[in-house]
Amino acid sequence: MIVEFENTLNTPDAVRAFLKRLLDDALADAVLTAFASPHSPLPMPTLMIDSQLLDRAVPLAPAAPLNTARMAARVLSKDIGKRIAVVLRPCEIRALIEMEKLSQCTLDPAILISMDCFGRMENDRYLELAATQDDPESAFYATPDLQEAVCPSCRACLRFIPENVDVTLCLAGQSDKKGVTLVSGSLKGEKVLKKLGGTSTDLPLGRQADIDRIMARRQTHREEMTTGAAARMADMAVFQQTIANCLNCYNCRVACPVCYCKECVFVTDVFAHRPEILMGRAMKKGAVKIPTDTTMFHLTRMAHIAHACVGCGQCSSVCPSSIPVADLFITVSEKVQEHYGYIPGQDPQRPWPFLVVETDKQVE
Amino acid sequence: MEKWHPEFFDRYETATVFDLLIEYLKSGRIRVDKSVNNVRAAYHDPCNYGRKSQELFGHGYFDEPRWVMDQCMSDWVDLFPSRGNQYCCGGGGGTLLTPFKDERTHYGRKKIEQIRRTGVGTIVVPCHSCHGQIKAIAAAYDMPDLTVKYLWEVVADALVIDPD
Amino acid sequence: MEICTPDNTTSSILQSAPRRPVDSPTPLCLSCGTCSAGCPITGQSGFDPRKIVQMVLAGRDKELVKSNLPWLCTLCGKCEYACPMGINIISIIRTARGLVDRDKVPGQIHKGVELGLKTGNNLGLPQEDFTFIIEDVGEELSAESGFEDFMVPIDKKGARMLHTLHNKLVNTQNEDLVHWWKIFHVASESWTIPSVNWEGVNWGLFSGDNDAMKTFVDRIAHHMQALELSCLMYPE
Amino acid sequence: MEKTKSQFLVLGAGVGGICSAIDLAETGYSVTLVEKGPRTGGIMPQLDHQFPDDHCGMCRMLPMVDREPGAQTCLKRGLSHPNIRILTHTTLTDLSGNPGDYTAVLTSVSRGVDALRCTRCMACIDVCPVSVLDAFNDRAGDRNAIYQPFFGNPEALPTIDWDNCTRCGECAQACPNSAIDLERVELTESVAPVSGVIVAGGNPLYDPAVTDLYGYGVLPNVVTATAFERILSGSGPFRGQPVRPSDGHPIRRVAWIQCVGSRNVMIGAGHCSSTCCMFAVKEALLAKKTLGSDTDTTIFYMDMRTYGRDSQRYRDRAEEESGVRFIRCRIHSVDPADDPGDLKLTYLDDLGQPGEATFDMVVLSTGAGVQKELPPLLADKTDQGAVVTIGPEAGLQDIRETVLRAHGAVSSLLEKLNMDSRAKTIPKTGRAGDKSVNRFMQQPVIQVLVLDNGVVKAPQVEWPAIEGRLERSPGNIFVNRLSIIDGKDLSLELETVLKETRGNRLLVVSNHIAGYRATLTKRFEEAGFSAPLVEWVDLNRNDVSMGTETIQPDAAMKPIQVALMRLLHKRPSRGMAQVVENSALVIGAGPAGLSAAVSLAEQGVVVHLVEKEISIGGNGPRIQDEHQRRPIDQLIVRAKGHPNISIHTGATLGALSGRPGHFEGWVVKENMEIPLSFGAAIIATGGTPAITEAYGMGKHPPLVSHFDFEKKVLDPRFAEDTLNTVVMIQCAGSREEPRNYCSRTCCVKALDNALRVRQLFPHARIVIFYRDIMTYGKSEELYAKARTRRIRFIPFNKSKPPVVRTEGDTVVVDGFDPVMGEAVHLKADWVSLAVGMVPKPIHDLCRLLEVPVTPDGFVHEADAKWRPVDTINPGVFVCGLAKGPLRADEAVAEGTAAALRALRLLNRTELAPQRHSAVVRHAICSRCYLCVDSCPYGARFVEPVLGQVEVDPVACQGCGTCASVCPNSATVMGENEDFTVMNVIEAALM
Amino acid sequence: MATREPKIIALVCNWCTYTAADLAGTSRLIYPANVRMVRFMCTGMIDVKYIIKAFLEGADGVFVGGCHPGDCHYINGNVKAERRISGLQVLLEQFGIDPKRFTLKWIGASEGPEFQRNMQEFTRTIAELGPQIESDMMIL
Repeated sequence: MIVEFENTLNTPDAVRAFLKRLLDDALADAVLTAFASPHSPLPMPTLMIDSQLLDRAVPLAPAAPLNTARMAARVLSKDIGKRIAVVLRPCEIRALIEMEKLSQCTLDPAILISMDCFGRMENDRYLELAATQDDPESAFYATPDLQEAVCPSCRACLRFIPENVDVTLCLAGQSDKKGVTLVSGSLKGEKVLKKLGGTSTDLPLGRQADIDRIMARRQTHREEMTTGAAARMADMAVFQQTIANCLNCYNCRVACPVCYCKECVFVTDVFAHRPEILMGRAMKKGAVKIPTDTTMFHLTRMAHIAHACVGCGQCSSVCPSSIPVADLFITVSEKVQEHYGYIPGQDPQRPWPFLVVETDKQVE
Repeated sequence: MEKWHPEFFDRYETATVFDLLIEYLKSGRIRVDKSVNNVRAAYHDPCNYGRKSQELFGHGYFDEPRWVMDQCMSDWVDLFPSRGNQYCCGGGGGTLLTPFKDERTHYGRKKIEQIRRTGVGTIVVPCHSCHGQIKAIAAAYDMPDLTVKYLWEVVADALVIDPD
Repeated sequence: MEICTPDNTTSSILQSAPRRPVDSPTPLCLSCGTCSAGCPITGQSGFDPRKIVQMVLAGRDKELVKSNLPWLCTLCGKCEYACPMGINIISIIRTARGLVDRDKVPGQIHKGVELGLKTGNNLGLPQEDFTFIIEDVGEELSAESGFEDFMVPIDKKGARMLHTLHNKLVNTQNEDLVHWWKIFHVASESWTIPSVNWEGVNWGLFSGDNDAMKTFVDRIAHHMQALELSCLMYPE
Repeated sequence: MEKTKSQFLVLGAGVGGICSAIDLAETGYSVTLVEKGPRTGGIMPQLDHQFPDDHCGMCRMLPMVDREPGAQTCLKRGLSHPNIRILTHTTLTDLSGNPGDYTAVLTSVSRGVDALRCTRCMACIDVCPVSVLDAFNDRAGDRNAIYQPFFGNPEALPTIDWDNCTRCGECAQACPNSAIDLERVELTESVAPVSGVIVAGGNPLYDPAVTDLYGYGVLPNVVTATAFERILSGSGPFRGQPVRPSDGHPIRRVAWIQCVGSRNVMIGAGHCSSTCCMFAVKEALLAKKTLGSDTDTTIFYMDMRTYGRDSQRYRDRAEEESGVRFIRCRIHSVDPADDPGDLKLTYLDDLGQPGEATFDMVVLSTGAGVQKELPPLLADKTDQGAVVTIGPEAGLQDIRETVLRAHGAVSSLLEKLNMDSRAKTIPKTGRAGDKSVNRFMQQPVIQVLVLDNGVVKAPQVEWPAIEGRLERSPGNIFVNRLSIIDGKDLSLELETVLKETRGNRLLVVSNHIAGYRATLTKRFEEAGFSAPLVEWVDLNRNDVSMGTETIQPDAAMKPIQVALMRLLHKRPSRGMAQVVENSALVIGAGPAGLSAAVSLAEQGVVVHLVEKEISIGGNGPRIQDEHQRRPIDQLIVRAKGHPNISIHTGATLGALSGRPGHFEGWVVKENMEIPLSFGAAIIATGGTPAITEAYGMGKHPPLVSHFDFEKKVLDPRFAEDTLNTVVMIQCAGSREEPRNYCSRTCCVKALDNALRVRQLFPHARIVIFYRDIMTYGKSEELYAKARTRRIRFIPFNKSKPPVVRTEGDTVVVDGFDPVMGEAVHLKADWVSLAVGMVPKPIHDLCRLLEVPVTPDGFVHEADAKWRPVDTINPGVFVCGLAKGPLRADEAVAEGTAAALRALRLLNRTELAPQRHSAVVRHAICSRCYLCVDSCPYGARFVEPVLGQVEVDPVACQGCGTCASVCPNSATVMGENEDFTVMNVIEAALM
Repeated sequence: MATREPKIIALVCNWCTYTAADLAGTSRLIYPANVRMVRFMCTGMIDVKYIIKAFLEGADGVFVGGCHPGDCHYINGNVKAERRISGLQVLLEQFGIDPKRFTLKWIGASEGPEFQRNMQEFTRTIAELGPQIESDMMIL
């Protein structure tokens, strides 16, 4: 079902109106979306029940200091009988779907809402924007140049149209930047749209052309990125250089929405080497850098989740040493995902690829 | 004989061709020179002396003819299969006297195959039916050069005749 | 014990065919096919030992006796040799041959038997012709060096050994008569050939004619007695 | 008699012997396993592949818990169990005394090689001039008169074959350590008290050399089935590159001749050998796999006896998917073909037409040979109940049957001796004694024992260099060097070191340790170093020394470092021991269930016997043959009167929780819920006749199932009617999809029925249409009997079954008799259909018990061959029709077997967690449950309140799949924790 | 450094490949000495970390040997390992580690000669590829 909503308001307001209606009409018990607090313009994921507060929600703000999927997973870690509308970027939706496969959350109570995504800016860039613009959401949305200022992984993202969501907020192709076209992607979403009482319509006219245009640009960016990244890990020696400044802070893995471990193995006793082991290594090599296992960490993390990487780029954004972790990750995971024929977030029913055992190879 | 004249065996001695040949050879009543029979030959067990004798009388004449062969042939081989599982020449059981020539010839292919596999030019038999049948099938299967000899014939051929 | 057959009739062949001397139970054919697999003429003109056994077991004697099947067999016994159940296949076939009307016995077998019964040899060769042939071949042999004093001992009373002859040697393959004669001569054996009833082949065996077989055997016994011989050389 | 010292003698170390020895050992008794030959394993080490999964799997017979890597691995290499003493080259020469207290005299023949001096350099074998046909390869290869009888065991000793040894002395001369003694010595020892004896003598195979039909021994390309498997084997005479023995040509065409030495009254073998059909199918598939899928494989058979539950599908797959040819004709003899080495077979095809085919090799499916008589020594005592034989009366058995019989023999032996099942020594493999536990708990201090073995041909090592490096290694390491040769000079010094050491872990490093290991292990145990606290480095091992004479310190240090790393990380087992309830739940009170219940109850186990029906006995009371029914009637009486058995009829299992050793659940009976707790459960839910519509069953009154027909025949009124023709059709609705299995009982029932009809109606026409008559084993005699009683047997193929139609009121059966080559049309008074058996519906029950079900609805056992009554749930066992079709007497036997397996669990008072089982570290577990899904044993479950992953330490087999899917090592494997392994890898790459 | 002997580590399962190695040993089928064997209960327990670790510790080749599919002592640990390892192969290739350096083979307990063959072949392959770039500071 396709509904044109509040075509008199400008788009961000129309979206806010939509979210409000969800609460007001009791279509959802809560809304999880980006919210700019009075203390900072930087939006933070916020669970909202009071519809009035939604005025300060910035669901379309081109910023995401956190991958909201992880936060959403907390709210959705079990079904407590409340319907929660979560507004996420497509990459976050994908991550959330992967999370559900890992029993980290249940999507039964969730109404998944996502939008055609033009990317997010790095935090400092967004703060700059917010400092100069009253309505950074609308400004970003209306200014193609600003859309080029998003972070590298967003610029290289090819999956910016939502998949597996209940409601899509169509932003691409809306030339007048008024209102928002809502598209249901499930029965659940259709029910919501019906209750909103809108009339069924068509997709915005220029949408496909807009998507194609963005896609073409991003493909160029992506090629550049993967070529560059591949050169940075062409062999182990080069790779060592690439990650030479890594501090083993593990921020990348904390920021990663699919790195779901409660505690990373690299901070457990597995890598808390006893002095005799460290001494032994030092004896063997003549010297040993501490913290140890830096290469080990990056390779292992890739081995663990490359097949599930959604390409959100948070890992790069949080790296204090400016290592292009996401570039590397996106490049490697492209190959691994191709190998397994596995696309994260695409099919909620599909288990993690290495768990699949072909039945003909089992004992009868 | 056993059936109709059980007393016969008390009154008379009996001897098979093998018994006789072996008796003559072992006792020295005849002497043989095996170099006379200097072609490579094979020995064929007739059903009656071999398998069927084994079945009816508990003794098949397998070793006896082979002993005789050893005495008077310089080079001879066994067919395969041999002895108890030997193939019939195809002329036994009176079939030589029936009009079923085609069947008989067809039967004989097994014997021919056996002989061909050994590569011999002479086949030695101690049976008239086998002698006749093997000659017939040798002709039918394009082996005109195959010599068929009686066992006693090769003995007779190798006989050492004292000048006096 | 009455042997019943699967199709509710009894088989006289099965009842009269002698059992094999080996310890075989009542005809227990699993129709496994060993006999037929081993028989060189299986499939020729419908021949199939297993089928013959099964026909008899089914009491279908007449069908068997009427057919050519019993006469295609060489009675070689290879089938029995491997039969895991010890079926008396050869006896069954011979018995079936014996049930054929004598005038329907194919080929020369029965004629030979009749001639043999009448004339003492299966060729029906008169006695004069026989002695002529034998003596003639004997004379030829005496021309060879070492055999100068050779003579065929016909009806020699008191000799040690009776030597009967296969009719084909007398008939067409005279040259093969001499092998034994040579051996006897060199071995200085005392032997003889009867002038009558010299036939060495008992075709009664082939035709399934037990009465004829007995007559032939009787004649041998008679020779032994009449010629005061002490040793029978089994026909070749 | 002091029960804790009960020991048993097992004679014969083939599959049956090993299995019963392990059963006894795991039930807590000590066992002396006596084998006349040079090695254990019977025929199994010769075979690499078993139906139905085409793999060996013999190791699955080993206890699934308590394993030390290296201690127990491949049973082909030999058996090692702390409760089992193995004596090869040994025979029982006397047995005196009474049941429960025998004295046995054992006589062993020396091997001619000193175990301590021999360095396994095999120089002796190289120089031996004698060459004999190798029995291990079933004459398909040669070996010397001194040889290594064990398969791939680097520590196994060469042995002199006294029968073939010429005493030429070459070997003794070649031996650098004078380890060879050419005098054959017999040693006698007496063993007492022996509680009981199990005789597992095995079955000799028929020797085809006694017949000239197949040319065996003359034509080199004619081999036995065993030899053919050796030819295909990587450890066989061609080392996995099989070629035709006569000329080394590739093997492209292979034929199997079935029933060689079986089903042949002429050689006194009226029986069917039961195993050869499946063996041949398996070999044909193996040949395709090894030699190429286009290999021509043809099996010549009489009846393809695929009577096992999975056999028919296996055969069909072989035929339909792999293209194995099946020809129903017994082969007369093997002839050479025109090309040298080729072999020709003539046969009749399914239509009775003659055929001829040429092969590269002919394989003889040799069956059972003449069974050895039990020596009078033992035969005298079988009546006393304490000398039990493993089913020689049944003839040759496949693995599954042998294993079942072994379980059954042990069960009946224990039952007869009335052993109190809980008074025994619990096996203590790898389980730490008190002192060991303490040592485990301490910071690792490593005592290195360098055992410098002075024998020649052991690798020479520069010990001081190694010692120096060890001492410089980080960590607390102490090194002592002891010189050993012939075991001398070892005792005192070793004692001192072990007594005075500050070490709490031992590392043994030697240049030659084989032969000493057992003695040393015992000494270490006594000094408080249990097996897990000790690591061994034998520098004489091939993979270390690589055959070199001198080992450089660098090379030697690699394995030493690895062992050190492993020792540093040794940890005690974690988790609490769990109490085991000495009680069992038996579900189903048919023949199998009753048998299991009675057997358990007799051994002191409290049994809850739950039966859905209102009376017990299952199909038992419906068995018409009194002789077959009597044992089941007796079981009913015994079960009803047994103080240890409580019977719940009209009841089902309602719910279940808990784990092996302690389950809780309730039984639902007339809306009542009776709570129960028990240590193990046995599924014996049985089966029922199948319903089929095949041949128009149900449409015409004269068309009845053979069960109904049996009832009619036994009805006295039946004889009063007139009867002309009875037609029986076998495999109605079975042995084809969807019910593609043989029900095993129908052929015998048809034959019984036919013979009964024959008795009543001497002139009736009785015709049986069959696909394959499945009279395996001794029941073949029944078939033979029927064949002599004027019963006509007509074979048909699945694709061309007989047709049943009506002509007015009469039923007519049309078929084709390929033997006679003619069509048959039979007006039948009765048509009896062999409808087969199906299991009772068990899906719900199996879900409760966490046990998988086969597509046909049978319970899936843990391993079809090696663990036939176990399920993958270690607390649940299965027997009888629930698992697959079988006869009532077989069900009773399976019941006893299942009881024994349950007893192995119930016999323990508690279950200690295994050192190798997985442990979850809840604090860091993210609860993604990937481990739960990936556990092949269902040993993990989610605790419902907190959502924590719990491991059932009994069900867990220590495979580590869970640990490898866990990204953050929240689940860890006993000693194979990630840091251990990674440090070991690091050490290995030094 | 370039001419050093290749370092090869074989991670093998206790039940099949290790037994095959022993069989090769007792059959005196010599395989190259630079193979170091580490035994596991099952290939199913081989964690990706172990393989990464091996390469980082300077292994030039990593050989994983397990039971044939269907023959796993633990039902299907081997095929699960295969699935996991195949992905790792792709991953490591991105870092210049030739997939040929990292192989998984099924070697049954009775396949001593097969074990020897595999070891020889693998060693040859690794020798042809030359040493993997090694850094003393690899543990970085």
